[in-house]
Amino acid sequence: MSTSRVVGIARAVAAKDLRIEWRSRVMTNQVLPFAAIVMVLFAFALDNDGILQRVAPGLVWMATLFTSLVVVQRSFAVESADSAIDALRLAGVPSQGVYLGKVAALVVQLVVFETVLAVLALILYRVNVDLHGAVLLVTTCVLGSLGIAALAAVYGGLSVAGRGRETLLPLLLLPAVAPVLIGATRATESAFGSDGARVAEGWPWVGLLAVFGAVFLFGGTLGFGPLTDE
Amino acid sequence: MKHADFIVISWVLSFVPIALYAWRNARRARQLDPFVDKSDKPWT
Amino acid sequence: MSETSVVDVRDAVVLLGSFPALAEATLTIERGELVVVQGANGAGKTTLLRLCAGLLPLARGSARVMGHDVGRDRAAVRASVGFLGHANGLYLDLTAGENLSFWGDVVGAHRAEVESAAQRMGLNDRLLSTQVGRLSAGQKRRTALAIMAVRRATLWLLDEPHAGLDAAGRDEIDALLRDAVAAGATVVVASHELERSASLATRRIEVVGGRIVESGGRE
Amino acid sequence: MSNATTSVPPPTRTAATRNLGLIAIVGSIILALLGLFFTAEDVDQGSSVRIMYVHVPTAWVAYLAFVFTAVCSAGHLWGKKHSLNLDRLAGASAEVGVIFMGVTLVTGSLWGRLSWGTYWQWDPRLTTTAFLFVTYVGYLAVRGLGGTQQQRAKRSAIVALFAVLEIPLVHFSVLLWRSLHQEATVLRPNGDVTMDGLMLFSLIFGVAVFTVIFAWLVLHRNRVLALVDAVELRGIDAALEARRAEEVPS
Repeated sequence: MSTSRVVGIARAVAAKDLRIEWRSRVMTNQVLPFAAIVMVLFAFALDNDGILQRVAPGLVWMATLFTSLVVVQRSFAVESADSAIDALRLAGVPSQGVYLGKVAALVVQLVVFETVLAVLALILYRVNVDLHGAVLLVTTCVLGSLGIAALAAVYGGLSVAGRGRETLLPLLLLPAVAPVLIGATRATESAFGSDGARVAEGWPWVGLLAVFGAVFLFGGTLGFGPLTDE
Repeated sequence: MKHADFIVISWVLSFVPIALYAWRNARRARQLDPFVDKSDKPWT
Repeated sequence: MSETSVVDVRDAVVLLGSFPALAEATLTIERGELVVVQGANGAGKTTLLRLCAGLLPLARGSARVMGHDVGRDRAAVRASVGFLGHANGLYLDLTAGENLSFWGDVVGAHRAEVESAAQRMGLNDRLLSTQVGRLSAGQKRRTALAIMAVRRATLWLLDEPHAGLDAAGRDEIDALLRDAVAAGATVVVASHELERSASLATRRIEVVGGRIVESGGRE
Repeated sequence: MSNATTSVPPPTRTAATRNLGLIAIVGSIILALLGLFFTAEDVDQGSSVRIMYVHVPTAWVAYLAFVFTAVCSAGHLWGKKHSLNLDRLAGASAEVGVIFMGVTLVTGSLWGRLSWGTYWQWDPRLTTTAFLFVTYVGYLAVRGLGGTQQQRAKRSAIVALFAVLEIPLVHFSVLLWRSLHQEATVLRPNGDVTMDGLMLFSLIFGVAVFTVIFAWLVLHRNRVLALVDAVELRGIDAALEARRAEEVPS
């Protein structure tokens, strides 16, 4: 089972997921507007630039975490509607490829979501980010999304396999991604320079995100197959 | 509430759940017993 | 029992929990046969199909599909077998064409192969560009069969493929299965509709109490 | 039926569990005497340190329980037989672990109330404990999913291994996070207590007692889970037996 085949399958699965998502527009028509409204309402509620700048990173990542639940739920609902994921397994398609494809599609959607939210935060809360900060921000978004997606795809797959109720995903995922929430928020604070944090302070947290992402991408690639197999 | 109350409550709350769990487990065992025979109980 | 037999099952015992769904079943199927498996519900029809699809572990006996052991080289068996249960395994948000090209990418088939499979299964352009969610049961079933063709499955295992189809739909499916056999596939259909199987099958077998009984057709 | 459930000894009892049970009870009494009366009060926080003798042992044994669950899960996954008994042991250990973790959180916050003045503080150890509690409640929820016993076993084993993988990451990130907040915690009740010989002995003795209790509970629970699985299989047999009788044309 050559790696090029797994990569090919992953690309096909990711493209399929993104095409379905693009066609149904759930992200752009429902999720993003909701997040934008929340950002605006926060500005009304807190009504103090200093606090807003401090809160913005936490808000971006809390919104991302809850959005990841919606995105993962949809991503696997599409698979189980007509037992498509079983068809893939019954056809002997390597589960590593399916898993990596699902993760890739999730990462793309989460990064898009975070980018919009971060830009909104920059504008609404008048946060200014220099080039170094921007690089840190992008790296944090990608690695943070990778960590969330790697775990979410495993636990999302679980809710398809058993007669699992949808309530299982948040219960399993949210505690486990606490390190991402902590790491990504701290790194984003450095990028935003909120509360005098300097950009350089953000990089150790990015290291934590990288370790988290690597560990669960590796664990997920091994665990996804047996977890969703009969 | 005085210090002593906190301490007593801590100790009581440490052992009561264990006892409850053990009792509930034993009750479940007795309920299941009529439906199984010796072969299902390798430990006896 | 020549070496070219597509399915070679000998004294197979398959347990569902502790119930022997298959109790020493023996069966061989040669390339190009169209076998209809009959038997009451729960007699073991579906279990036999799932065994040949590499989905169930063998408690005893042996089972080889396309020369691969269903237990040890399960992945090889599944790659060469197309199993179609009650669900079609399609993405309802995508069009039939997109479902086909997705499977084409997954198995690494060229665009031309995907198009020829679609034609063979009678999927015209209008149908190919329709969202699967809006297709009829018969059209969905045909799309699922087209995917089997795209996957170049050599052994087609179909569990009650006619379920939920009207008379016209059933005839279409039968025609497609004969095409598939003509194109070199071997087809096994589990069906409990007696008159249906008479015209379709080159061979009919029956599963009774977990054992296989030949019941007519080419011996 | 009701009187049967009280007087008759449970079918899961054997000589081993009886002895373990006795040791656990005697040990607990001795621990109580030690912890509540014989050991001296702490120089700083006075008598509230007596909570330590239950809080620290239950925390320790809960961690032990989750590691044991992970070991059994790995044994089930990579063992040749994929033994269901290992799966049940993993489940029983996780159940007891969750109870001990709950107790740890309660006694931890009571102790915190006395020495910090608040029921909760984002102390790295307490935070990780709370995280573990929720994670393993999730694990027990996964054990409740449907499917055959083998499916349940494989699924739970993988989630258990993921949970164990999460512990160091969460603990490390919480430590990093709390280290940013250098507020000098005047008093750290969880173990940073200067202990004389008897106090240290009592603490270790406490860990031993709760470990015995853990073993005793898991033994009983594992056997009950075995009975549950056996009854389930018998149920399937009976139903299918009836089905088969009616199909085969007599």
